[in-house]
Amino acid sequence: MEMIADAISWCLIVPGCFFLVTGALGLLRMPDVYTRMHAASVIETLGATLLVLGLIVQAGLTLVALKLVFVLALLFFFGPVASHALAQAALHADVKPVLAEDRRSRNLDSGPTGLAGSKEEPSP
Amino acid sequence: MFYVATGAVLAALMLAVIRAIRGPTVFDRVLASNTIGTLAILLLASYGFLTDRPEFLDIGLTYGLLNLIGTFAVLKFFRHGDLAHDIAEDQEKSRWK
Amino acid sequence: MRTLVLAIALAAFWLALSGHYTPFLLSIGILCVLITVLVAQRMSIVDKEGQPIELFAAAPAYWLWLFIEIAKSAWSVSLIILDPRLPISPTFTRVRASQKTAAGMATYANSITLTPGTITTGVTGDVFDVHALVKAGADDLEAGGMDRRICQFEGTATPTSERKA
Amino acid sequence: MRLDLILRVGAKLILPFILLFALYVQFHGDYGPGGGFQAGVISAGMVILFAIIFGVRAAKHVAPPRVVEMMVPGGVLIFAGTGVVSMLLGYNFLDYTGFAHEFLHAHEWGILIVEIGVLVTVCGTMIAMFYAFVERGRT
Repeated sequence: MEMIADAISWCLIVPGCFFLVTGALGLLRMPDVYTRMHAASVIETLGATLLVLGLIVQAGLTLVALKLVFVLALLFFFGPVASHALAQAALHADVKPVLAEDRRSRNLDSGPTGLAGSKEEPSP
Repeated sequence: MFYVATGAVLAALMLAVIRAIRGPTVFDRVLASNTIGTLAILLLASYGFLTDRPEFLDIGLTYGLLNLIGTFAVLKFFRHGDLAHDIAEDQEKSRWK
Repeated sequence: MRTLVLAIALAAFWLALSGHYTPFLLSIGILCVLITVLVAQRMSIVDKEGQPIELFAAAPAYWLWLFIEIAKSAWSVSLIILDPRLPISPTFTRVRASQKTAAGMATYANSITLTPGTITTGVTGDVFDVHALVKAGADDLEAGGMDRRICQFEGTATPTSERKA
Repeated sequence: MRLDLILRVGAKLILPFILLFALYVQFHGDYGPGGGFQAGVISAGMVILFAIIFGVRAAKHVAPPRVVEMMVPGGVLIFAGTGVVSMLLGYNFLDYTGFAHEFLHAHEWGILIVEIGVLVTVCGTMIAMFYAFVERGRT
């Protein structure tokens, strides 16, 4: 029984570690802050999840496992909120993104608009 | 196995620290410090298992919460210049209500 | 009603954290839940957005789907990072969210951000500004598969154009 | 639409849980890491997060500066008052033995009250500092 749990943990933790290191490597390699955010989100989502799931398998059905679930929930609900705030602040501060294509002026007239949103020029 | 996890987290942590030191803009540094926070939670979790003291998870949760609040505070400071800035008031004045 | 749900959720949170079920700590727990609910009501954050109880039933299936999406896109982003040529083509785009509730829209925006390769950078009304690491990611979002999935999760299966801000 | 949607929904979801977590840390100091100081910092962090996202005006409505300023000496009073009460009961300052018949039980209660004093002071100080900091250079 313990061997099965160990095997499952290994299968979760090793890929988790792979994604952690890859994401951190991406943090170094990417050219600007927006693309780096994509690399960081690999760490925050898949890397962290796999690692924590592996630890949960090791913890078994205990309160420790529940606390690990809370850690995961914290990362999943508020990682994106923080990334969003960061991207917004960077755009606001006029940090120019490296872009291959800018489709922000894309026409969104797939239906009558109830809001001013699509009529505006793209935000800076 | 916990050694592997701890080692990988430490390696990732090191790379993130390099980004925090080099990061050309302040937002790169905030991003790096946010990532360091995430990795620190994972480090606390796996180190807690390594030493068989799961109370480390409480510290991890605390650290995660404070990391989140700190990130928001820093971002708001750099975006608006002061922390007292009232986003609600600002948006009522702006174009979309 | 929402207050009750919040109180139950908080009590469960306390029980899960505590791990020591002595009468003394349990009574303190009840007291703490009461304090927290009172403070939350004073902050007037107990409402449809803060406690989207309508979404709870559909959540597990949605999370499973989202996790598979995250795994797929994390894998492709990892491949890009490890590729020596670093084949990125960063793209800014805008997508329209057809969810009706604020909680549904926040779910959509956060799902976009959670999926590696795409980040919601701004919300204007019901239009999201999205930064994608590669053009293909932007194309996928514009196709609207995720939008439809979240509408289904939210219970508004037919995307409508009529919505309030 | 008031406020950024994502920040607003996220904050509404997490704020109650932060406060409950702070109280958990407060009352489980005997079993794990924790105690009055950490709990005070986390609960003050909750108010600060609220102020950052919903504006300082809203935060001052929830935690009025007058109350916050009363919390700082109030916590010290609880702390010192516990000590004085223990002296009045004929023991040393902050010697809790007099609070109940049983030694361990008395200490549990004594430490609990003192920790609440620490929580109130730390929380009040942090929020007061935050208010003072954000109002620097303003009228």
